[in-house]
Amino acid sequence: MFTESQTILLALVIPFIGAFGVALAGRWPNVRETVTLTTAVLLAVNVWSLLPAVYAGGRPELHLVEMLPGLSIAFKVEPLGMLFAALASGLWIVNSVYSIGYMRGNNEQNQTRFYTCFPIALMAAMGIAFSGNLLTLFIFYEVLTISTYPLVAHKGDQATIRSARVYMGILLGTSIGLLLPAMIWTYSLAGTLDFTPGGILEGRIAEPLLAVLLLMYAIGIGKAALMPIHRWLPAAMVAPTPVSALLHAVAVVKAGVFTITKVFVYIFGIDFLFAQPSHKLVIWLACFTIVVSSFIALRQTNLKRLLAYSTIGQLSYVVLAASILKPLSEVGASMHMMAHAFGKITLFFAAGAIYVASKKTDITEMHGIGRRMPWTMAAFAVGAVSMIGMPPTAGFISKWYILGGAIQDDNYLALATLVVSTLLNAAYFLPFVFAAFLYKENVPPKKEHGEAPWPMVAALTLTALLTFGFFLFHQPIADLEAQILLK
Amino acid sequence: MELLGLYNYFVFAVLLMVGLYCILARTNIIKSLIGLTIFQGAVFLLYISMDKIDGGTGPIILEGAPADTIYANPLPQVLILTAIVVGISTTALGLAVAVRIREAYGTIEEDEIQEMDREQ
Amino acid sequence: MTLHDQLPALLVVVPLVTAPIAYLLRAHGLPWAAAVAANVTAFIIACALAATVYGGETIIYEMGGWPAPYGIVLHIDALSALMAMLVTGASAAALIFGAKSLADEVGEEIAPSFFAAWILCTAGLTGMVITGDAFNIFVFMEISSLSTYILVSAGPDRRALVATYRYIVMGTIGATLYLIGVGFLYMATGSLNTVDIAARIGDVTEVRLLLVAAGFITVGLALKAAIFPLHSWMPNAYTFAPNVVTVFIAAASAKVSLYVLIRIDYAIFYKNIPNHELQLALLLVPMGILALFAGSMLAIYEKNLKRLLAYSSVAQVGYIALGISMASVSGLTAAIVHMFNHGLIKGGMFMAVACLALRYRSVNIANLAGAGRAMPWTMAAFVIGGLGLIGVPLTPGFISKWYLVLGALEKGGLGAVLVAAILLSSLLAVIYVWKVVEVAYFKEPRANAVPVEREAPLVMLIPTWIVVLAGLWIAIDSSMPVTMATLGAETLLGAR
Amino acid sequence: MMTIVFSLFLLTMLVLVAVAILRTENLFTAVMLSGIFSLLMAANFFVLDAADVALTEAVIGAGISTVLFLGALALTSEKDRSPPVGSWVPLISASALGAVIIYAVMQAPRLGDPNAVVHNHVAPWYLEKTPELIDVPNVVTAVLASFRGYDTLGEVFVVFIACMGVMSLLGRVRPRKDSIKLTEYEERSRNLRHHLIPRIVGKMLVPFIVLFGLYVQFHGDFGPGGGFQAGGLIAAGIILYSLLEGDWRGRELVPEWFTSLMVAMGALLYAGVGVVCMLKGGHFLNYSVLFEDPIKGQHIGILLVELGVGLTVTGVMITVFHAFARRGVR
Repeated sequence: MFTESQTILLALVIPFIGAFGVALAGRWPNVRETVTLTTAVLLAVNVWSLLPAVYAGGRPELHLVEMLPGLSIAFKVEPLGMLFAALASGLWIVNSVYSIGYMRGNNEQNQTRFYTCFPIALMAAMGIAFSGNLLTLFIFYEVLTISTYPLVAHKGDQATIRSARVYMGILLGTSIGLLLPAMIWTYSLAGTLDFTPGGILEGRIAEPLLAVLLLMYAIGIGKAALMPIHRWLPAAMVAPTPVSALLHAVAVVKAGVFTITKVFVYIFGIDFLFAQPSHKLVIWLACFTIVVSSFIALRQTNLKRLLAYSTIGQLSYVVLAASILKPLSEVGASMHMMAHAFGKITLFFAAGAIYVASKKTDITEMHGIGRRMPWTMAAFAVGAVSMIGMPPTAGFISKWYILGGAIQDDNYLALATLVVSTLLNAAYFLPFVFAAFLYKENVPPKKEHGEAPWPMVAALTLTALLTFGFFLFHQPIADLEAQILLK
Repeated sequence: MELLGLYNYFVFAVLLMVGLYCILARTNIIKSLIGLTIFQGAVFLLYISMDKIDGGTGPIILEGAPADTIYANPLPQVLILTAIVVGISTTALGLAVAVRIREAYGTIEEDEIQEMDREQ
Repeated sequence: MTLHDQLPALLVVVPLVTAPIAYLLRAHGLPWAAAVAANVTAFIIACALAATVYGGETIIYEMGGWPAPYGIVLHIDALSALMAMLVTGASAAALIFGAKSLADEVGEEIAPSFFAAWILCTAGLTGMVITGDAFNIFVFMEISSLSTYILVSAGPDRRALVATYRYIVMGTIGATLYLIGVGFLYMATGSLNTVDIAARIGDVTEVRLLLVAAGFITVGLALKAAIFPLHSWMPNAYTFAPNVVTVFIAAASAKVSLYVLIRIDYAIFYKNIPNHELQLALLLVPMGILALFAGSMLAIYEKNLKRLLAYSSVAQVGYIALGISMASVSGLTAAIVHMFNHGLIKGGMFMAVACLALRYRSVNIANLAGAGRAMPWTMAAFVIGGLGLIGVPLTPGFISKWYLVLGALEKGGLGAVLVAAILLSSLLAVIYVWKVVEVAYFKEPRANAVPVEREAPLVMLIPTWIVVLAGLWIAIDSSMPVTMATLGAETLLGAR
Repeated sequence: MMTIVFSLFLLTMLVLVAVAILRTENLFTAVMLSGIFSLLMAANFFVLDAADVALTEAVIGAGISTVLFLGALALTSEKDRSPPVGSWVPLISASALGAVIIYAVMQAPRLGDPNAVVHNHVAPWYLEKTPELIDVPNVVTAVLASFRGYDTLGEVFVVFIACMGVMSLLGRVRPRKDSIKLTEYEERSRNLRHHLIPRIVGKMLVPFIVLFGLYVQFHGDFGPGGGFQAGGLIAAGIILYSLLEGDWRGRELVPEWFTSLMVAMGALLYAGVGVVCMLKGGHFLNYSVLFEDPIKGQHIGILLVELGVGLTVTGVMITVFHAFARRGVR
């Protein structure tokens, strides 16, 4: 129906128009929600229509406008971005259904602002996924930060605003303070910022400056939540749960690790970077983050904060996988982006469902809740198993690839970290799941409740199924992602 | 004699210093404005000192004047004619503002005005 | 001569001739209409000139038909055309924007002189931009300064008078220092035409005269451009001037002094005083860095929205000063592009502030609670401007920051310090912009406050959004200002 | 030799007067001293062969400026209450300024050096070409009105703006609540009317001053003088009349609408001449195209623009004076 480049453009235009439509329809909630859902479906159909071409090895391009001499806003779809875009746009449909249940079930204020900012954030995610050069990626990266700020600050009370300030401050601060100069530095070295298979920096920069540049990227891409700049993610948990679920488990955080992977693969170049000793720095940082975040998660009692720290650790899996710089691990990185997305969105959906039904946020109060909400807690258990990395869930597959990469590299630190963190993940998820199903209710709810509204239950069931589905049908995705290693 | 030939410029420097000091150190607005006229007057002296030539006369070429008459340089004079007019314009505007300040605050001492603004 | 040949002169002559006519018009609204007509015409002329010099040509127009260096010539190249567009565009936009708000703030009796002064302010600024004569710059500087004093003094608060007085004193000192510098230059070279001075200055042996001339000119212009720590006159002048006047002077007037600074330092001194590059850097780098931090910190602690933006201008001028100090094509390009972009950004933001002030009758940040809901379009314009100050991509601030960092990176070790300073101060900008955003969007209005329900009128909103959209357009396709700025920078550095 | 001694004396006096201005606490004294300062400055300019500038400085610096200061003093206060010791900033800035200037001028050519660069580049061209191209004896007038006529146009607008500024600041007459009665108003604005001798002598002077002003205006091509000086002189005459007869009589003689018209028309006349030059196919302010004979064109052009200058300056000075004077009686 449309040419490929038109499809790329539509991936940006559809959510943009959707946002306008939502704003205009603000007075009639039913119309507004219809607009949201329609936009989500249209976007997903549009994005998925690119899949066959990319799978077949095509790389659709779109050159929009020359922003600075020699630097354009340009798009080029490659497997990594295709995966990210397909993932985010697909889950948006599920998430929209869930949101409707959540926002209405909770009687939230300012729903129109909420539903207006959401498509903008999705547009930014699409822009990041399809970007053809680092400049374009950076632009949409910042759009994503700014468009999610109103979502995080949604509640508007003092504590929320303070958290939102942390969120905004860290993300803008790292990106402008480190990522932007790193990018300009790269440009002044290479004269281009295009994502090129094999990288653009080979032979243009040497140690120790390379170490500086690498760290500027690793830390400057704050959305990847490497320690010590992870604090924005727990802070973002003040947002309504649909935001945490789609944005702070999928779109925003994945944008971060996606950017890191893109920079390693297409800016530095895997082979070039592997020859440099300083790439170990990122490995150490990622290992440190995985272990420390797991320990912090152990001590959390607020369910959403626990999930946030779990996310921090899981993101570092992706960074670790990407920075091992072996073919298997690069594929593993992209696989884990997807696997984690299915699992974590399920967990957040469940957390939100529990909140809407029982108004509980603290896991010490949730003993026995599995009896009241069997569907929800079953889905939660599936997500938790996937986080730990046990079969038959998605987490197992991706962890398998990452382990393979670590073995290829004889990287014992990475191996040890993976083993330790698996144990720790089990240590903070499993007791809670057991308590929810087996213990007696310790804190009676304020009023009797069963499951959350049906759209929410449907959504979380679907994502839990996807977590299984990925385990069974991951091969095509692995094939697709293997293409990123071709020069 | 060499230094005497630069006497004009030294006076220029001193007037400039007196003028600037008067502007910055005095809190009285009218006094500062007088300082401003001294400051500008000093610059007139700098320019006009440049136009003089030994044995010369004003740059008015009358018929029948001997061909070897030396005339002073007309350009600095033209510049300063305009600068004088700028000076009086600035002064007039400054004085008008001073009058309005007096009407609004009851004083033309800057420190007192500052005090009143802080209280507000 | 065809009309096209006369355009350079008409750029100044049209406003000059209109001003006395506007002064004589006593009917309601007519002086404003005359001002709009003159400024729009001037803007069209500026655009036509820009189109003519876009390829890198230079137009020389001999006033009175006398050739340089004996007569005064107008000298128009890409750089001056860009600045002329900024000045006339800002002026025309602010006037149209102010149709309603000015009638509100400026009394009927002083309207003729107010609008005549406004026209002459444009004429003075464009005159400074396009002239090729060092003394003529002084004359037009005085035209613009004196008329700005009138505009500022029309502010409704009595503190406007004190602000005007300080502005007069500092402005006159600045102009006089400039005049002394020109005097020394004349003493050393015997000429006033900038091109001629540049040609003759190489033979001058009295280095002290040149050095001090450069010093006086630079400091005098820095005073007029409000480069920290010579900015003391500026925050109050911006704060207490009528809101629409602030739009104009914040967007255009300090920029023109910076333009003259660039022009004279690079066209005349750069190649002809040994180590001038170093001297310029020694003066401007500390001033610029201090400006970045002092301006941002003062803005963070400021409670009055207009003064907050004024302090932010102090910081933003710091960026321009840093760009100028770099003495490289990318540094100068950054400085010039940022002059243009900052004009757009600040103009748009002060327009939004004027809209807020119209409805809220206050520019205290604390009183603006709930503005995000009551005036969504106005606040959206403000936020986009604020993002521009931070330098977020898709705003014009990003383009300038890009070139600034690029220029700094060429400087090696010192460059890293500059990059750090530039980016750190961008982050400070996040704080002061977000301070306003949080109050406007997330704070509930005080119980005893008069509720504001209405958006600003369309006559104000539309120009505001035209400026905002122009900024966004520049941010996405920056080729127009960047091409002209690069041309200008290359010409100044002698690379062309 | 005599001139050198005289000039050294004048310069030293200048410094002394400036220091005295700084030290005095009575503003009235300071203003009178600044009048003296301007007169000394004018004398200096005369010694330095700059008759035009000397005349201007005497009329505008010593005359009008002093009157304006006095007018402002009457409306504010006569005492400078600045604290005797301020911060160190002014002292340091002033000293630094002086030191830098002295550092620089050590390389300046000595006074009157015929080999100085300024005398050997552009200036000789003016002296040489003026008789040929413009043919007026006073080269200053030629440069002022033609070679650098664009600057002078700018100056006219500067005074025009000053006039508008003063009018917009002081022109709005807001009568107080306890509005004074007409008789009292006359009483207060009678000024020097009851001093018979100054009044008679002064009044006799007025026509001569105005006449001299007109002479300076139209004789500017031949001798020192021109629009600026003439404007200042004529205005001084009217101001003297107002001082003697009372401000309102002065305004009766030259009403406000008339001075406003003069101000605007003078500026318009100057710019208009330039526009006519453009319409006739020349550059802006190129008077040569006004007539077939370029020299005649230059003559007429200079005459007209000088007239414009004179009109504006006269109008401005009178308007500004009246604005201050009228503010007093409100």
